[in-house]
Amino acid sequence: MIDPVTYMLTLIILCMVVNLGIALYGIFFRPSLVKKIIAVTILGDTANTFAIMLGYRRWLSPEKPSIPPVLLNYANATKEALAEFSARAVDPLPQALVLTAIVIGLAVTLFLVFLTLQIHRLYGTTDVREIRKLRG
Amino acid sequence: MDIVVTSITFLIPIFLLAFILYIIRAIKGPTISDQVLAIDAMTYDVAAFLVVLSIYLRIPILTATAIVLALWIYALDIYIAKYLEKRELGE
Amino acid sequence: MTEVLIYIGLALIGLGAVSDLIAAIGMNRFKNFYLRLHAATIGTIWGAFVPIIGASLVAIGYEPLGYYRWFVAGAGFVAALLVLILAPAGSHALARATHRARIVRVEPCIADHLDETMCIKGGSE
Amino acid sequence: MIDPQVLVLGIGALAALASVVAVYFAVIERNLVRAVVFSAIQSTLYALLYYILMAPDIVLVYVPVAVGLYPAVILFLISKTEREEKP
Repeated sequence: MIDPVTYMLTLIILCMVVNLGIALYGIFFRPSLVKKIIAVTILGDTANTFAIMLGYRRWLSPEKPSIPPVLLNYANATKEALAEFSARAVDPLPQALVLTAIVIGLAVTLFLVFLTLQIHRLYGTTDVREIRKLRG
Repeated sequence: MDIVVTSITFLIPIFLLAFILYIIRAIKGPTISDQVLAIDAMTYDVAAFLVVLSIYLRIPILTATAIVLALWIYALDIYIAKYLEKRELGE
Repeated sequence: MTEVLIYIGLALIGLGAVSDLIAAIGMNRFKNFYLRLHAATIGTIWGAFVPIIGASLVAIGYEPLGYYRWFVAGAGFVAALLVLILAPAGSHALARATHRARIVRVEPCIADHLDETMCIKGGSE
Repeated sequence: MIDPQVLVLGIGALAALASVVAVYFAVIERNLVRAVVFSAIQSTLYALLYYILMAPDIVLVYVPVAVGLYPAVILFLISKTEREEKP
Protein backbone atom coordinates (compact mmCIF):
# COMPACT_ATOMS: atom_id res chain seq x y z
CA MET A 1 0.00 0.00 0.00
CA ILE A 2 1.64 3.19 -1.21
CA ASP A 3 1.36 6.43 0.73
CA PRO A 4 -0.88 8.93 -1.17
CA VAL A 5 1.56 11.78 -0.57
CA THR A 6 4.37 9.78 -2.16
CA TYR A 7 2.02 8.95 -5.04
CA MET A 8 1.27 12.63 -5.69
CA LEU A 9 4.96 13.63 -5.57
CA THR A 10 5.84 10.79 -7.94
CA LEU A 11 3.09 11.93 -10.31
CA ILE A 12 4.48 15.47 -10.36
CA ILE A 13 8.01 14.19 -11.02
CA LEU A 14 6.78 11.94 -13.86
CA CYS A 15 4.95 14.88 -15.47
CA MET A 16 8.12 16.94 -15.25
CA VAL A 17 10.13 14.14 -16.91
CA VAL A 18 7.58 14.00 -19.75
CA ASN A 19 7.83 17.80 -20.13
CA LEU A 20 11.60 17.51 -20.30
CA GLY A 21 11.32 14.92 -23.08
CA ILE A 22 8.87 17.01 -25.11
CA ALA A 23 11.04 20.11 -24.73
CA LEU A 24 14.14 18.18 -25.88
CA TYR A 25 12.18 16.95 -28.91
CA GLY A 26 11.26 20.56 -29.66
CA ILE A 27 14.87 21.68 -29.42
CA PHE A 28 16.31 18.93 -31.59
CA PHE A 29 13.68 18.19 -34.23
CA ARG A 30 11.63 21.31 -34.93
CA PRO A 31 13.01 23.37 -37.81
CA SER A 32 12.02 26.90 -36.75
CA LEU A 33 14.43 28.88 -34.60
CA VAL A 34 11.58 30.65 -32.76
CA LYS A 35 10.13 27.27 -31.80
CA LYS A 36 13.56 26.27 -30.53
CA ILE A 37 13.67 29.36 -28.30
CA ILE A 38 10.23 28.52 -26.84
CA ALA A 39 11.37 24.95 -26.17
CA VAL A 40 14.54 26.23 -24.47
CA THR A 41 12.50 28.34 -22.06
CA ILE A 42 10.26 25.36 -21.26
CA LEU A 43 13.34 23.20 -20.67
CA GLY A 44 14.81 25.74 -18.26
CA ASP A 45 11.59 26.07 -16.29
CA THR A 46 11.27 22.30 -15.95
CA ALA A 47 14.84 21.98 -14.70
CA ASN A 48 14.09 24.72 -12.14
CA THR A 49 11.06 22.74 -10.99
CA PHE A 50 13.28 19.74 -10.26
CA ALA A 51 15.56 21.94 -8.16
CA ILE A 52 12.59 23.28 -6.18
CA MET A 53 11.19 19.79 -5.57
CA LEU A 54 14.57 18.84 -4.14
CA GLY A 55 13.99 21.27 -1.28
CA TYR A 56 10.37 20.35 -0.56
CA ARG A 57 9.58 18.90 2.85
CA ARG A 58 6.64 16.85 4.07
CA TRP A 59 4.19 18.28 6.57
CA LEU A 60 4.73 17.51 10.24
CA SER A 61 1.01 16.94 10.79
CA PRO A 62 -2.24 18.06 9.11
CA GLU A 63 -2.30 21.04 11.46
CA LYS A 64 1.29 22.12 10.74
CA PRO A 65 2.03 22.51 7.03
CA SER A 66 5.52 23.11 5.73
CA ILE A 67 6.14 26.83 5.48
CA PRO A 68 8.12 29.01 3.08
CA PRO A 69 11.57 30.05 4.32
CA VAL A 70 10.43 33.42 5.68
CA LEU A 71 10.62 33.94 9.44
CA LEU A 72 7.51 35.90 10.39
CA ASN A 73 7.83 36.65 14.13
CA TYR A 74 11.49 37.60 14.19
CA ALA A 75 10.91 40.36 16.75
CA ASN A 76 10.15 38.01 19.63
CA ALA A 77 11.63 34.72 18.40
CA THR A 78 12.20 32.39 21.30
CA LYS A 79 14.32 29.28 21.09
CA GLU A 80 11.23 27.05 20.79
CA ALA A 81 9.81 29.14 17.96
CA LEU A 82 13.11 28.94 16.09
CA ALA A 83 13.25 25.17 16.60
CA GLU A 84 9.72 24.80 15.23
CA PHE A 85 10.58 27.05 12.28
CA SER A 86 13.63 24.99 11.39
CA ALA A 87 11.56 21.82 11.67
CA ARG A 88 8.86 23.11 9.30
CA ALA A 89 10.56 25.39 6.77
CA VAL A 90 11.45 24.15 3.31
CA ASP A 91 15.07 24.31 2.16
CA PRO A 92 15.93 27.87 1.03
CA LEU A 93 19.16 27.05 -0.83
CA PRO A 94 17.58 25.55 -4.04
CA GLN A 95 15.17 28.47 -4.11
CA ALA A 96 18.04 30.96 -4.04
CA LEU A 97 19.76 29.07 -6.86
CA VAL A 98 16.55 28.97 -8.92
CA LEU A 99 16.04 32.69 -8.36
CA THR A 100 19.42 33.32 -9.95
CA ALA A 101 18.77 30.81 -12.74
CA ILE A 102 15.50 32.50 -13.80
CA VAL A 103 17.18 35.86 -14.24
CA ILE A 104 20.13 34.36 -16.12
CA GLY A 105 17.64 32.49 -18.33
CA LEU A 106 15.98 35.79 -19.21
CA ALA A 107 19.34 37.23 -20.29
CA VAL A 108 20.17 34.14 -22.38
CA THR A 109 16.76 34.30 -24.05
CA LEU A 110 17.25 37.94 -24.96
CA PHE A 111 20.63 37.10 -26.49
CA LEU A 112 19.10 34.23 -28.51
CA VAL A 113 16.26 36.49 -29.69
CA PHE A 114 18.62 39.10 -31.08
CA LEU A 115 20.84 36.42 -32.61
CA THR A 116 17.78 35.06 -34.42
CA LEU A 117 16.89 38.57 -35.53
CA GLN A 118 20.35 39.00 -37.01
CA ILE A 119 20.13 35.63 -38.77
CA HIS A 120 16.81 36.66 -40.30
CA ARG A 121 18.35 39.95 -41.40
CA LEU A 122 21.30 38.20 -43.08
CA TYR A 123 19.65 35.14 -44.63
CA GLY A 124 15.99 36.15 -44.86
CA THR A 125 14.70 33.03 -43.11
CA THR A 126 14.54 31.39 -39.68
CA ASP A 127 14.36 27.80 -40.93
CA VAL A 128 17.49 25.82 -40.07
CA ARG A 129 17.27 23.69 -43.24
CA GLU A 130 17.24 26.80 -45.43
CA ILE A 131 20.15 28.29 -43.50
CA ARG A 132 22.21 25.11 -43.94
CA LYS A 133 21.45 25.12 -47.68
CA LEU A 134 22.49 28.74 -48.04
CA ARG A 135 25.82 28.29 -46.29
CA GLY A 136 26.80 25.12 -48.10
CA MET B 1 -11.92 21.02 12.67
CA ASP B 2 -13.20 24.55 12.43
CA ILE B 3 -15.73 25.89 9.96
CA VAL B 4 -13.31 27.77 7.71
CA VAL B 5 -11.10 24.77 6.88
CA THR B 6 -14.12 22.50 6.37
CA SER B 7 -15.91 24.92 4.06
CA ILE B 8 -12.86 25.65 1.94
CA THR B 9 -12.15 21.92 1.65
CA PHE B 10 -15.53 21.50 -0.03
CA LEU B 11 -15.07 24.60 -2.19
CA ILE B 12 -11.66 23.65 -3.65
CA PRO B 13 -12.99 20.95 -6.10
CA ILE B 14 -15.41 23.51 -7.62
CA PHE B 15 -12.48 25.81 -8.39
CA LEU B 16 -10.48 22.91 -9.84
CA LEU B 17 -13.36 21.86 -12.13
CA ALA B 18 -13.63 25.44 -13.38
CA PHE B 19 -9.90 25.56 -14.09
CA ILE B 20 -10.09 22.34 -16.09
CA LEU B 21 -12.95 23.74 -18.19
CA TYR B 22 -11.03 26.97 -18.80
CA ILE B 23 -7.96 24.97 -19.91
CA ILE B 24 -10.12 22.96 -22.33
CA ARG B 25 -11.33 26.20 -23.94
CA ALA B 26 -7.82 27.65 -23.95
CA ILE B 27 -6.51 24.61 -25.83
CA LYS B 28 -9.48 24.20 -28.17
CA GLY B 29 -10.25 27.84 -29.01
CA PRO B 30 -10.64 28.44 -32.77
CA THR B 31 -8.86 31.81 -32.78
CA ILE B 32 -6.05 33.39 -30.77
CA SER B 33 -8.48 35.83 -29.12
CA ASP B 34 -10.50 32.98 -27.61
CA GLN B 35 -7.38 31.40 -26.14
CA VAL B 36 -6.14 34.67 -24.66
CA LEU B 37 -9.59 35.39 -23.19
CA ALA B 38 -9.70 31.95 -21.55
CA ILE B 39 -6.18 32.39 -20.12
CA ASP B 40 -7.16 35.84 -18.88
CA ALA B 41 -10.22 34.63 -16.96
CA MET B 42 -8.39 31.55 -15.69
CA THR B 43 -5.48 33.56 -14.32
CA TYR B 44 -7.64 36.05 -12.44
CA ASP B 45 -9.43 33.08 -10.90
CA VAL B 46 -6.08 31.48 -10.03
CA ALA B 47 -5.18 34.70 -8.20
CA ALA B 48 -8.41 34.50 -6.19
CA PHE B 49 -7.75 30.81 -5.55
CA LEU B 50 -4.27 31.59 -4.21
CA VAL B 51 -5.68 34.04 -1.65
CA VAL B 52 -8.22 31.44 -0.52
CA LEU B 53 -5.49 28.78 -0.36
CA SER B 54 -3.23 30.94 1.80
CA ILE B 55 -6.04 31.12 4.37
CA TYR B 56 -6.55 27.36 4.07
CA LEU B 57 -2.85 26.66 4.69
CA ARG B 58 -2.63 29.40 7.39
CA ILE B 59 0.47 30.96 5.84
CA PRO B 60 -0.14 34.70 5.39
CA ILE B 61 3.04 35.46 3.46
CA LEU B 62 1.74 33.59 0.40
CA THR B 63 -0.93 36.22 -0.29
CA ALA B 64 1.41 38.68 -2.01
CA THR B 65 1.74 36.44 -5.08
CA ALA B 66 -1.86 37.15 -6.12
CA ILE B 67 -1.15 40.85 -6.72
CA VAL B 68 1.77 40.08 -9.05
CA LEU B 69 -0.24 37.47 -10.96
CA ALA B 70 -3.17 39.87 -11.46
CA LEU B 71 -0.88 42.68 -12.60
CA TRP B 72 1.14 40.79 -15.18
CA ILE B 73 -1.61 38.88 -16.94
CA TYR B 74 -2.94 42.31 -17.89
CA ALA B 75 0.38 42.91 -19.65
CA LEU B 76 -0.13 39.71 -21.70
CA ASP B 77 -3.53 41.02 -22.81
CA ILE B 78 -2.07 44.32 -23.92
CA TYR B 79 0.79 42.66 -25.81
CA ILE B 80 -1.50 40.34 -27.73
CA ALA B 81 -3.98 43.13 -28.51
CA LYS B 82 -1.17 45.37 -29.75
CA TYR B 83 0.20 42.54 -31.90
CA LEU B 84 -3.20 41.86 -33.48
CA GLU B 85 -3.84 45.52 -34.30
CA LYS B 86 -0.39 46.00 -35.75
CA ARG B 87 -0.82 43.05 -38.05
CA GLU B 88 -4.02 44.59 -39.32
CA LEU B 89 -2.33 47.91 -39.99
CA GLY B 90 0.74 46.33 -41.55
CA GLU B 91 -0.83 44.07 -44.14
CA MET C 1 -18.51 39.93 15.82
CA THR C 2 -15.76 37.92 14.18
CA GLU C 3 -18.12 35.00 13.53
CA VAL C 4 -20.35 37.30 11.49
CA LEU C 5 -17.36 38.37 9.38
CA ILE C 6 -16.34 34.73 8.86
CA TYR C 7 -19.84 33.70 7.78
CA ILE C 8 -20.18 36.64 5.37
CA GLY C 9 -16.74 35.90 3.94
CA LEU C 10 -17.42 32.18 3.48
CA ALA C 11 -20.71 32.98 1.76
CA LEU C 12 -18.88 35.32 -0.63
CA ILE C 13 -16.21 32.70 -1.36
CA GLY C 14 -18.88 30.09 -2.07
CA LEU C 15 -20.73 32.50 -4.36
CA GLY C 16 -17.48 33.20 -6.18
CA ALA C 17 -16.71 29.49 -6.63
CA VAL C 18 -20.16 28.76 -8.05
CA SER C 19 -19.98 31.78 -10.37
CA ASP C 20 -16.55 30.63 -11.49
CA LEU C 21 -17.94 27.22 -12.44
CA ILE C 22 -20.88 28.84 -14.28
CA ALA C 23 -18.50 31.11 -16.19
CA ALA C 24 -16.28 28.15 -17.15
CA ILE C 25 -19.31 26.21 -18.43
CA GLY C 26 -20.44 29.28 -20.38
CA MET C 27 -16.96 29.66 -21.83
CA ASN C 28 -17.35 26.19 -23.31
CA ARG C 29 -20.98 26.52 -24.38
CA PHE C 30 -21.07 29.86 -26.18
CA LYS C 31 -20.47 29.79 -29.91
CA ASN C 32 -18.69 33.04 -30.64
CA PHE C 33 -15.87 35.19 -29.33
CA TYR C 34 -18.13 38.17 -28.62
CA LEU C 35 -20.51 35.93 -26.69
CA ARG C 36 -17.65 34.45 -24.71
CA LEU C 37 -16.71 37.96 -23.55
CA HIS C 38 -19.88 37.86 -21.48
CA ALA C 39 -18.78 34.65 -19.74
CA ALA C 40 -15.32 36.10 -19.17
CA THR C 41 -16.88 39.12 -17.44
CA ILE C 42 -18.79 36.82 -15.10
CA GLY C 43 -15.58 34.88 -14.45
CA THR C 44 -13.47 37.90 -13.60
CA ILE C 45 -15.82 40.06 -11.57
CA TRP C 46 -18.01 37.47 -9.82
CA GLY C 47 -15.37 34.76 -9.91
CA ALA C 48 -12.29 36.72 -8.82
CA PHE C 49 -13.30 40.05 -7.25
CA VAL C 50 -15.97 38.65 -4.91
CA PRO C 51 -13.92 35.68 -3.53
CA ILE C 52 -10.93 37.93 -2.79
CA ILE C 53 -13.16 40.33 -0.84
CA GLY C 54 -14.64 37.33 0.98
CA ALA C 55 -11.21 35.91 1.76
CA SER C 56 -10.14 39.29 3.17
CA LEU C 57 -13.20 39.37 5.42
CA VAL C 58 -12.49 35.81 6.58
CA ALA C 59 -8.86 36.72 7.29
CA ILE C 60 -9.89 39.67 9.50
CA GLY C 61 -11.92 37.42 11.75
CA TYR C 62 -9.82 34.24 11.62
CA GLU C 63 -7.68 33.89 14.74
CA PRO C 64 -5.13 31.15 13.77
CA LEU C 65 -3.47 33.45 11.23
CA GLY C 66 -2.13 35.51 14.12
CA TYR C 67 -1.11 39.13 13.88
CA TYR C 68 -0.47 38.86 10.15
CA ARG C 69 -4.15 38.53 9.28
CA TRP C 70 -4.22 42.29 8.70
CA PHE C 71 -1.54 41.75 6.07
CA VAL C 72 -3.74 39.17 4.34
CA ALA C 73 -6.73 41.51 4.49
CA GLY C 74 -4.80 44.48 3.10
CA ALA C 75 -3.13 42.53 0.30
CA GLY C 76 -6.49 40.99 -0.54
CA PHE C 77 -8.22 44.35 -0.84
CA VAL C 78 -5.39 45.69 -3.01
CA ALA C 79 -5.57 42.60 -5.26
CA ALA C 80 -9.38 42.91 -5.51
CA LEU C 81 -9.11 46.57 -6.50
CA LEU C 82 -6.50 45.72 -9.14
CA VAL C 83 -8.72 42.97 -10.58
CA LEU C 84 -11.67 45.37 -10.62
CA ILE C 85 -9.66 47.93 -12.61
CA LEU C 86 -7.54 45.73 -14.87
CA ALA C 87 -9.89 42.94 -15.99
CA PRO C 88 -12.41 45.11 -17.92
CA ALA C 89 -9.58 47.14 -19.44
CA GLY C 90 -7.82 44.02 -20.71
CA SER C 91 -11.02 42.46 -22.08
CA HIS C 92 -11.92 45.69 -23.84
CA ALA C 93 -8.49 46.03 -25.44
CA LEU C 94 -8.66 42.43 -26.64
CA ALA C 95 -12.16 42.80 -28.07
CA ARG C 96 -11.27 46.05 -29.85
CA ALA C 97 -8.15 44.52 -31.36
CA THR C 98 -10.08 41.44 -32.46
CA HIS C 99 -12.75 43.53 -34.15
CA ARG C 100 -10.28 45.82 -35.88
CA ALA C 101 -8.08 42.96 -37.06
CA ARG C 102 -11.16 41.25 -38.60
CA ILE C 103 -10.41 37.91 -36.97
CA VAL C 104 -13.94 37.05 -35.80
CA ARG C 105 -17.14 38.20 -37.51
CA VAL C 106 -20.15 39.32 -35.51
CA GLU C 107 -22.52 36.39 -35.83
CA PRO C 108 -25.95 37.25 -34.28
CA CYS C 109 -25.89 40.82 -35.56
CA ILE C 110 -28.49 43.56 -35.84
CA ALA C 111 -26.30 46.51 -36.79
CA ASP C 112 -22.55 47.09 -36.70
CA HIS C 113 -21.82 50.78 -37.08
CA LEU C 114 -18.04 50.36 -36.85
CA ASP C 115 -17.68 48.09 -39.86
CA GLU C 116 -20.69 46.92 -41.87
CA THR C 117 -18.79 44.14 -43.65
CA MET C 118 -18.19 42.31 -40.37
CA CYS C 119 -21.93 41.89 -39.74
CA ILE C 120 -23.75 38.65 -40.59
CA LYS C 121 -27.44 39.51 -40.63
CA GLY C 122 -29.92 36.92 -39.46
CA GLY C 123 -27.42 34.37 -38.26
CA SER C 124 -28.26 31.37 -36.14
CA GLU C 125 -30.60 32.52 -33.36
CA MET D 1 -12.03 13.75 6.40
CA ILE D 2 -9.54 14.03 3.59
CA ASP D 3 -5.91 14.70 4.42
CA PRO D 4 -5.09 18.36 3.61
CA GLN D 5 -1.61 17.54 2.35
CA VAL D 6 -3.01 15.07 -0.19
CA LEU D 7 -5.56 17.67 -1.32
CA VAL D 8 -2.93 20.39 -1.78
CA LEU D 9 -0.46 18.11 -3.54
CA GLY D 10 -3.34 16.83 -5.68
CA ILE D 11 -3.85 20.39 -6.94
CA GLY D 12 -0.16 20.44 -7.85
CA ALA D 13 -0.42 17.09 -9.61
CA LEU D 14 -3.41 18.33 -11.64
CA ALA D 15 -1.45 21.45 -12.60
CA ALA D 16 1.49 19.27 -13.67
CA LEU D 17 -0.78 17.02 -15.78
CA ALA D 18 -2.36 20.03 -17.48
CA SER D 19 1.07 21.52 -18.10
CA VAL D 20 2.05 18.36 -20.01
CA VAL D 21 -0.86 19.01 -22.40
CA ALA D 22 0.09 22.68 -22.76
CA VAL D 23 3.75 21.87 -23.43
CA TYR D 24 2.79 19.26 -26.03
CA PHE D 25 0.64 21.74 -27.95
CA ALA D 26 3.25 24.50 -27.56
CA VAL D 27 5.86 22.30 -29.25
CA ILE D 28 3.58 20.75 -31.89
CA GLU D 29 1.67 23.89 -32.99
CA ARG D 30 2.73 25.40 -36.33
CA ASN D 31 1.27 28.87 -35.78
CA LEU D 32 3.92 30.55 -33.65
CA VAL D 33 1.59 33.03 -31.91
CA ARG D 34 -0.53 30.14 -30.68
CA ALA D 35 2.65 28.45 -29.46
CA VAL D 36 3.43 31.56 -27.41
CA VAL D 37 -0.09 31.48 -25.95
CA PHE D 38 0.33 27.81 -24.96
CA SER D 39 3.64 28.74 -23.38
CA ALA D 40 1.76 31.33 -21.31
CA ILE D 41 -0.66 28.61 -20.11
CA GLN D 42 2.32 26.50 -19.10
CA SER D 43 3.85 29.44 -17.20
CA THR D 44 0.64 30.03 -15.23
CA LEU D 45 0.40 26.36 -14.28
CA TYR D 46 4.06 26.31 -13.24
CA ALA D 47 3.44 29.37 -11.05
CA LEU D 48 0.60 27.48 -9.34
CA LEU D 49 2.92 24.48 -8.90
CA TYR D 50 5.65 26.61 -7.34
CA TYR D 51 3.07 28.07 -4.97
CA ILE D 52 2.05 24.55 -3.96
CA LEU D 53 5.69 23.65 -3.35
CA MET D 54 5.95 26.60 -0.89
CA ALA D 55 8.21 28.90 -2.88
CA PRO D 56 6.51 32.34 -2.90
CA ASP D 57 9.73 34.19 -3.70
CA ILE D 58 10.16 32.10 -6.84
CA VAL D 59 6.58 32.89 -7.85
CA LEU D 60 7.18 36.60 -7.34
CA VAL D 61 10.13 36.49 -9.75
CA TYR D 62 8.86 33.82 -12.15
CA VAL D 63 5.49 35.41 -12.96
CA PRO D 64 6.86 38.75 -14.28
CA VAL D 65 9.59 37.00 -16.25
CA ALA D 66 7.63 34.08 -17.70
CA VAL D 67 4.17 35.58 -18.12
CA GLY D 68 5.20 39.18 -18.77
CA LEU D 69 8.56 39.36 -20.51
CA TYR D 70 8.98 36.12 -22.48
CA PRO D 71 5.74 36.56 -24.51
CA ALA D 72 6.59 40.23 -25.14
CA VAL D 73 10.08 39.44 -26.41
CA ILE D 74 9.00 36.46 -28.51
CA LEU D 75 6.03 38.34 -30.00
CA PHE D 76 8.46 41.11 -30.93
CA LEU D 77 10.66 38.50 -32.62
CA ILE D 78 7.70 36.95 -34.46
CA SER D 79 6.48 40.33 -35.68
CA LYS D 80 9.97 41.03 -37.05
CA THR D 81 10.45 37.64 -38.72
CA GLU D 82 7.72 35.21 -39.79
CA ARG D 83 4.49 33.88 -38.34
CA GLU D 84 4.31 30.28 -39.57
CA GLU D 85 6.66 27.37 -39.13
CA LYS D 86 7.18 25.60 -42.43
CA PRO D 87 6.51 21.84 -42.41
